Amino acid sequence: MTRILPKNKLDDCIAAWQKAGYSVLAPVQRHDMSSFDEVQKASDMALDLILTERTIKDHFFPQTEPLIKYKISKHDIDSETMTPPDKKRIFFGVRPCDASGLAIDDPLFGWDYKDDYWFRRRNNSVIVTIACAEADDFCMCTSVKLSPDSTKGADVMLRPLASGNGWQIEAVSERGTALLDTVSPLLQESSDQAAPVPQVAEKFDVEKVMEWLADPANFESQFWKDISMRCIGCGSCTFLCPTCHCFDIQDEGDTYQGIRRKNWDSCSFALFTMHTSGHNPRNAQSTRWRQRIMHKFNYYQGKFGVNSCSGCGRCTRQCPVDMGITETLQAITNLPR
Amino acid sequence: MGIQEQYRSEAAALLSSGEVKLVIGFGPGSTADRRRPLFARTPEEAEKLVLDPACISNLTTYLVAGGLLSDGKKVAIFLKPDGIRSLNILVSECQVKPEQVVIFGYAIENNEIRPLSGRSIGDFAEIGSKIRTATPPPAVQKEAERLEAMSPAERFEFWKEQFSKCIKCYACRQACPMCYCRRCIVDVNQPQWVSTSSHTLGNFEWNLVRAFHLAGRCAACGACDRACPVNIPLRLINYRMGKEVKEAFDYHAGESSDQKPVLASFSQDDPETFIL
Amino acid sequence: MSESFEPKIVAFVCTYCTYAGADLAGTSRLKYAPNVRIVRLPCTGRISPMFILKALQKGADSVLVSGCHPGDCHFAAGNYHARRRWTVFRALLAFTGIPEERIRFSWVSAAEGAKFADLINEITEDTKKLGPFTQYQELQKVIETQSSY
Amino acid sequence: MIYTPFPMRVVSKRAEAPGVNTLKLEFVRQEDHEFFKANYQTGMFGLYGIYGEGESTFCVASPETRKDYIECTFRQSGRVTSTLANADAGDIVTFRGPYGNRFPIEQFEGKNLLFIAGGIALPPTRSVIWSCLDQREKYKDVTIVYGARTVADLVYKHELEEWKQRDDVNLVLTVDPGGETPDWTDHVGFVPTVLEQAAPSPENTIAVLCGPPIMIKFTLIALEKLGFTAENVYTTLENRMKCGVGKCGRCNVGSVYICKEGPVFTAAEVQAMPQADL
Repeated sequence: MTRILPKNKLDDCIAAWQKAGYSVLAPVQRHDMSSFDEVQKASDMALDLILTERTIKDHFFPQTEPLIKYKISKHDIDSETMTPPDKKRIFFGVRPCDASGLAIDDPLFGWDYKDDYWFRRRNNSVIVTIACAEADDFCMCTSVKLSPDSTKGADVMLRPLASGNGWQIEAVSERGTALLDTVSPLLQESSDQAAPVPQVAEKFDVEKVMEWLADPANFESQFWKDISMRCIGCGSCTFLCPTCHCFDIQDEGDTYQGIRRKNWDSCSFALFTMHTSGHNPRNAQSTRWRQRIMHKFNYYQGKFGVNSCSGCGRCTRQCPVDMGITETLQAITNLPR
Repeated sequence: MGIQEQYRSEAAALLSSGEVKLVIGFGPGSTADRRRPLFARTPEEAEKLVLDPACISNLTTYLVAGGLLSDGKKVAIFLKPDGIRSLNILVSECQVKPEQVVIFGYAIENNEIRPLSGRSIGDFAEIGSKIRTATPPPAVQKEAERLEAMSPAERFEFWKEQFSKCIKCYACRQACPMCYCRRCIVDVNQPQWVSTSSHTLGNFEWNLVRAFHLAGRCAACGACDRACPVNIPLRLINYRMGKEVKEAFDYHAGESSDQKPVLASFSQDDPETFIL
Repeated sequence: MSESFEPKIVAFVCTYCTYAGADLAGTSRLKYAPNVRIVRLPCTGRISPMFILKALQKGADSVLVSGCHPGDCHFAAGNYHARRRWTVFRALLAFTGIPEERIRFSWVSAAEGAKFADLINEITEDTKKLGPFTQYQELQKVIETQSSY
Repeated sequence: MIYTPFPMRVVSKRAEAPGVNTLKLEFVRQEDHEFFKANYQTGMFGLYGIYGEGESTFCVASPETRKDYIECTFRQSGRVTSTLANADAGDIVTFRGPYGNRFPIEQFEGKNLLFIAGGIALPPTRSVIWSCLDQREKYKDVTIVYGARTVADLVYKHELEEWKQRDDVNLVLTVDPGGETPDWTDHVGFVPTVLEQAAPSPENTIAVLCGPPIMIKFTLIALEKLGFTAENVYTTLENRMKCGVGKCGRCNVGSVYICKEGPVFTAAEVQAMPQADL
């Protein structure tokens, strides 16, 4: 016997959570795009999507975030630090890869200097993961040692029932337990079986890849030039990535007032590392693509003991020229040793 | 011999004779229905070239990227009619020397590949002139007309929703063969005309500026629209701009390689009904 | 709209004709609405569409763009080029839902002080009828607030 | 919040060379000053900014022995530095920091010190120089080799004069060939060449080297010839930075984040980095 959340109780669940002060965010399909947004009822949710086009990262590390509001007068400057709202929220129906992405980025935003813009939102959020029932050609969680039913980054884990009538529900963190307490009357005990987890084939050998990347002799390999020839240098792979976290800080306003903002930035852009002098340490697209792969599968591992990739496959799925991490790592796996 | 095989062997011959340094074509993609750009430098690599109705990208983008043609050597490229029109525009704007480009032309009709005869841009005058009588894709036209029938406030709402999705990844710009500026206006910071933040207002700025820069220069290849990861219907704006230059100035972008860029030229009789 | 609404109008004018025309309106003691802020530029050919967008963003309720009559451009053809640009830009603004009525274009020569005064009065009246331009300002407000979650 | 800077008041501005200025800044708020005093050590950097333009990264040019103020010296080149260069006494600018690591000057005690700097790279070196000169008794011989393209491009001219007068400092000045003025009496030649001629002994000596990449490259060769080991040569690196605290992801050279693990490295550490990424 396991506890289940019947599908027809989802509306009541949402109402109960809202009453407890939470905003509920779930996958939605709006204006020709799927993303996480606030919902009021179960029918607002697009839970059948394999994966939303946008990630939940958007709600922890927004694409543009005001940091400081300033007003400039003749000899004085007023500034006011802006902080994220202290608002409790539930992310319902997060895929395991997206939830893992949050857990992967936690150490980065926390090492030495704590980024409260991230952590305030993290601490106010409960992640309700739903294990995948389906995978597509681009999914690659198993290749990065995760799985379609991984609980990494989750507070509550749901497994869809084979009958399609609901989910097995299980709290996997204290925050998750507290959340389930608010809806315990709506949960039932049942012996319904969970639907089988989809088979996601391993597309590359990540150990082999990491070994190759760790060899300094390969840093200037012709491989990087060949593999990135067709990269057009846009930022779609980085902006849609659940773990990419690079940003820019920009002042925006007029002569007298404005806002200093933290905006997404991408290592794909030439301007990302360009010095004012014109010198650019990463002056070719191949060096920028190398940086992205090295950062994810070598540097990040060295700093935080984990690869900065959760295997969602969005980079390949959305790439205008059909590139992506999968192809590069497959090619590295298959390089003659 | 099918057209794919014929172009493969011609490409291989061009490479082995050294006439071209590179062939830009298509290869198999990561799934059965995807094709990806393929760069062949040797006759052996040319054997991997694929040509079928899934080859829809406009490869001209690569001609103006990274100083590819700056060494004066020749390059061969697979182009559909929209690609040929893009090339016409690039030539008319002095970005590409026509003698440096060998064209493998093809058209996709009823899900079949048809070869276009000719190898240099001059051989495709007919493709250019056909644009005068061509009808825009019905779906695009219909959607644009639906928008135009709206009140300005409704249209604003529509674009506000669409542009609010923009993440400023610049995939539209990078995929576009016409966006070859060494430094895009959004990357200029003294002064910073276009804000780099991707809030809705900044996204309006960016998308309007790009649309304006493309007015009369867009070959309607749809690269930006396909590249957009958040599905903003850029095709609609580009269609509307194309329609405007057509109606106001009888100008068809990409018609020939010696036409004058529409916004860099003028006629004394240009319409000015709106000027007081 | 309420009586008290005083529109802000930004006029981008070329220095050789319209600016001189505005000057003439002043020296001729012609009375015209004080709602206009004039930005003088060397030529209408210098007027980037960005100027218009920024003016609307920063609080203008209407924009006037004005220069020499065709054939009179100090730089021979600047206004011809500008005319083409405006045609296209107007279409773009209209298509993205920014009311065309708020962007006005005119030719005002150095001798047409009276035309300039009339034009400003007319635009001011029209804009009063249209009411304040709030579409962009609402977006501006969104920028200044933190995301709601 | 970690991206909120300290307001700073400009005390004075000094023109050093064409396009190069030094700003002396004091803290507006006592608590910010206390924080700085508790944390600043020579070699660290900060993000200097001006609201409305942004922030720009350069070193703290004042030594850790003088923490009443911050001095920064910068070349006017981009949006932020151009505005900073126009700041006047009394204006409010911002400072975020101090960030990064430091020169381990307590390990230099009892040793000879050799400072080598080129052009606008004297400021980071100057921070160490004064930190050591202010406790002169702890160190043995001090040699400073400084070169610039032209005489006009030499920065801190008044301090160069002061060091020249001191008999406990050996100052070697040079300008690139063609950059000398008729009354120039010091060396003419590139820093590596002049350094080789001066031939300081590597015995019990620490070298601190700052300059443009090309100068670093050839000076390292010269130092090696003189018998210095890469472990005894310290340098500082710089890259474009936005956050300064290891988050924004752009300043790394290979796996090394300049903002957190740097900016001070030994030549041995720099040599271990992927050279293509520098």
